[in-house]
Amino acid sequence: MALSREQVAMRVAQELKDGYYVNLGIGIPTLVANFVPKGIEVMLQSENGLLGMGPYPTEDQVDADMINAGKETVTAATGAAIFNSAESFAMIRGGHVDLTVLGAFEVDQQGNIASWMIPKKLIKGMGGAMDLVAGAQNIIVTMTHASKHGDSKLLETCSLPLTGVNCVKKIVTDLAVLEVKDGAFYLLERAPGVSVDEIISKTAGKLIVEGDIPEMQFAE
Amino acid sequence: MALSREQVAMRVAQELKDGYYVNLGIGIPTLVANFVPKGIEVMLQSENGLLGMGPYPTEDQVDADMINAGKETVTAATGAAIFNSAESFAMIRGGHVDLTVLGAFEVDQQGNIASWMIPKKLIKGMGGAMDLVAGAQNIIVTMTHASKHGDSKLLETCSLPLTGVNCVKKIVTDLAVLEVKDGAFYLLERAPGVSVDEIISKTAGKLIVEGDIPEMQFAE
Amino acid sequence: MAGFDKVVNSYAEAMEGIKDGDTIIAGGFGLCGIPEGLINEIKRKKTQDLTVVSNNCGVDDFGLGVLLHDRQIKKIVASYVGENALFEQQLLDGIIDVELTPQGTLAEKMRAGGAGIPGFYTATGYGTPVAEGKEVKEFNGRPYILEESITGEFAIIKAWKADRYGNLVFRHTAMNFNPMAATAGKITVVEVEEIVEPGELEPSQIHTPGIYVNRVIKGNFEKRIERVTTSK
Amino acid sequence: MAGFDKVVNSYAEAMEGIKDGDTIIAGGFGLCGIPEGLINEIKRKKTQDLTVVSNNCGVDDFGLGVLLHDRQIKKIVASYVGENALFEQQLLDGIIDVELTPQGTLAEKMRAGGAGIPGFYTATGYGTPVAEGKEVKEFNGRPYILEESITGEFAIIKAWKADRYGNLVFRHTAMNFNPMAATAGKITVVEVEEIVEPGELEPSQIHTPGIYVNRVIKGNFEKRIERVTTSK
Repeated sequence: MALSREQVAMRVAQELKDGYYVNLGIGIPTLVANFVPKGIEVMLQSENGLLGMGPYPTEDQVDADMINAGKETVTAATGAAIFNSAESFAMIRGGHVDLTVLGAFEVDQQGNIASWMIPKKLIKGMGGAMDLVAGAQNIIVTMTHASKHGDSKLLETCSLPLTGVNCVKKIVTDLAVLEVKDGAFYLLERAPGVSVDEIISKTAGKLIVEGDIPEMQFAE
Repeated sequence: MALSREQVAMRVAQELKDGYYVNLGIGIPTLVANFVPKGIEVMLQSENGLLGMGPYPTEDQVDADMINAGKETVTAATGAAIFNSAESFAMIRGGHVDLTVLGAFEVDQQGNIASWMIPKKLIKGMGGAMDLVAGAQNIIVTMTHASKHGDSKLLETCSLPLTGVNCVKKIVTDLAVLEVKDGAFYLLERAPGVSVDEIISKTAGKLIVEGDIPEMQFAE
Repeated sequence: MAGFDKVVNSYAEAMEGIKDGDTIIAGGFGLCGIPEGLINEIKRKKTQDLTVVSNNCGVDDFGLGVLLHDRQIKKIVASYVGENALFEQQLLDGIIDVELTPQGTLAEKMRAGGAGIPGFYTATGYGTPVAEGKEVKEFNGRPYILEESITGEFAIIKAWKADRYGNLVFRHTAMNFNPMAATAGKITVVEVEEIVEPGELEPSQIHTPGIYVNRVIKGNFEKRIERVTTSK
Repeated sequence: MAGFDKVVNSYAEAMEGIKDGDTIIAGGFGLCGIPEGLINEIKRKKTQDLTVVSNNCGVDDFGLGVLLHDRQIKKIVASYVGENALFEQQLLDGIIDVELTPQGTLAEKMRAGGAGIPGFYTATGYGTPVAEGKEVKEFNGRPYILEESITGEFAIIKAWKADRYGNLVFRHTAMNFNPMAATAGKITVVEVEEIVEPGELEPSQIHTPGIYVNRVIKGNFEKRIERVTTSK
């Protein structure tokens, strides 16, 4: 069965390593923070200028001057640092963030990503997404494998305006975990109860299936 | 009679305006701080990262962590700001410093300046001088009009490796005040008791002398 | 105004000299850390044909969004304008021109503008619509695009505290774009919560040195929050 | 080392992994704000063929100058090397190579290295020996030269205080090149006067966020002064 949003976040959280500085995008990526494995510490970077983002504030802690990149009120964790936006993106562009998790409309087999614009429909702007995908050494994209209408989001070539090129290394969808390399999607894991055939049918780009594909494992 | 070092500094100080941010180079330029006219406030920028340089410390105020660009121990004036060297040169390169005063080996009639290197003799490095002359809107060069051997330092073309091009606007020497424009030195003032003929004889570059050249005025 | 005292006492004085067609660099991220009173003064003055450089354009009735009602903005350079329906309408109607710029590139363009760096290379946006018409150059085998710096006639800034010399300290994430924007204005005007005397701010803890600041005014801030999110 | 605790307890650990031929970016201006113990550890390890990027090269018997005695430095990138007779001699003898770089350009090259900006344009050095072999481009009618960023295998930094997460605060003008150098090392090692617990440093007053820092060690500093100048 397709994973829930929480389960996608749980699976992504398994990619975290102790001591990682992580930037989590809006949506499912934000949920990853709730599933950090035991014994592992990560520090969250928010691109408006906060390293060490804490939980949401209680009602009387709410402070208009303390927000995250999603413009939500947040707190600063113990040991946090706050800085200006040029410094924040120096950090991002310079490759100092260990992992970036973000959503997308489409990814293609070259590792290109489209996540910010649907011509004539959605022109809100790219925010920090282009900097994040250009700067991160390690990018995980989370999205549903296919649209509501059943159209695959893993394509041979992205159809929408790009956010970045040759940058996506790993994709966690509601159906599968895939690696992007050598111009193809490599199927690594499938969601519990989801067949390889279903993944094949919903992957428009070149998909490599080698050997038995294990089911994702979730801790109890 | 040729001006003393102090007199050159006094004459330069007449160029200061209230509210000026000023960078003073090593040597005669440093002395300018001693002659700031009454009723005028200036703030001294030191390119290692100090805006609002104060006087030298008393013996028990000496602090190894508080130095100026000449590596001398200094103090911070009231209202000073301290910052890193990239920020300091952003300030300089970005044209935020109102006036830069520095010494030179040679200046030529194009406003080129040579101040940092004498091939096979002196190769200490340019420090911040190239940034200062490229960034300042307003540069005054102080130097003796001619060398000890009588060779003019105001040339048609600099003979030494340059520090910057087309940047020097004004020169205060021990003999004269000159403006550099349209490919020539314009004589503005002469030191008390120094004849125009002497200045002509000690200026190798193209010198324009228009009308009566007044003597420099020094307040009592 | 003698010496380095940059405090002005009226918004009229604070924004004196702004004129039709000017480029205004504004600090702030969303509604956080925005110079509320300076924006309102621009609205009051009805200055037209402005180019506004700011990460966002406020919301319909707050922040830079208030300049949309009288169509004061001709062009905006921003990274994200998604919170503003009026903006989107004016964009579709062709009343306003928008240059969408990645957030980090925008921050760096402002910094470069203030720092006398006319252009820099970045991988951000390479291969995307952002790269169109821009020079591409390879460094160590990777392609980068040339981005040019931004400066403006005015920078409008929100800080927490200023001393009379214009040294600034920002509070929490209300810092955001303000320090870079402050360097990129020909005239930089700062609206603050508190004005202190020179010497009260620790020199090495000043975020923006006064050399970048021309005018300081004490404001009153609503500090509207876009998304109040709380935990129990 | 678990989580974000970056404190190490020996100089050997602090400089572990440095090898012949490495590029070392060093903070400090003259003898002010230099990582004395880290430099001495490099001397002790006798690492050879180093490229050192630092505004200055210390003096004959202190700071980076101590690395000259055993000819550990192959090349130095600096803006001013005038305080060091041994350096000048090795330069004349062809033992050491020097790339003189304007001070502001050097600071910006380090910052760019850390910030993922491979190159930037500056007017500094145009028309001088510094511009030789460099690309020239006009912006608004003025010529600028292209300068490339600098990174190194190691950055060695002196800070005043660090918390265990590697967040740094510098003291007075001992800040100088340290913050930029800290961003430009693949491994950044910081020698500090005091180590504090996370949370003790005010977040918005941290000069260098811990993300740039890999190792922190508490040092003892002589803090030699190059020119003691006093007034009565």
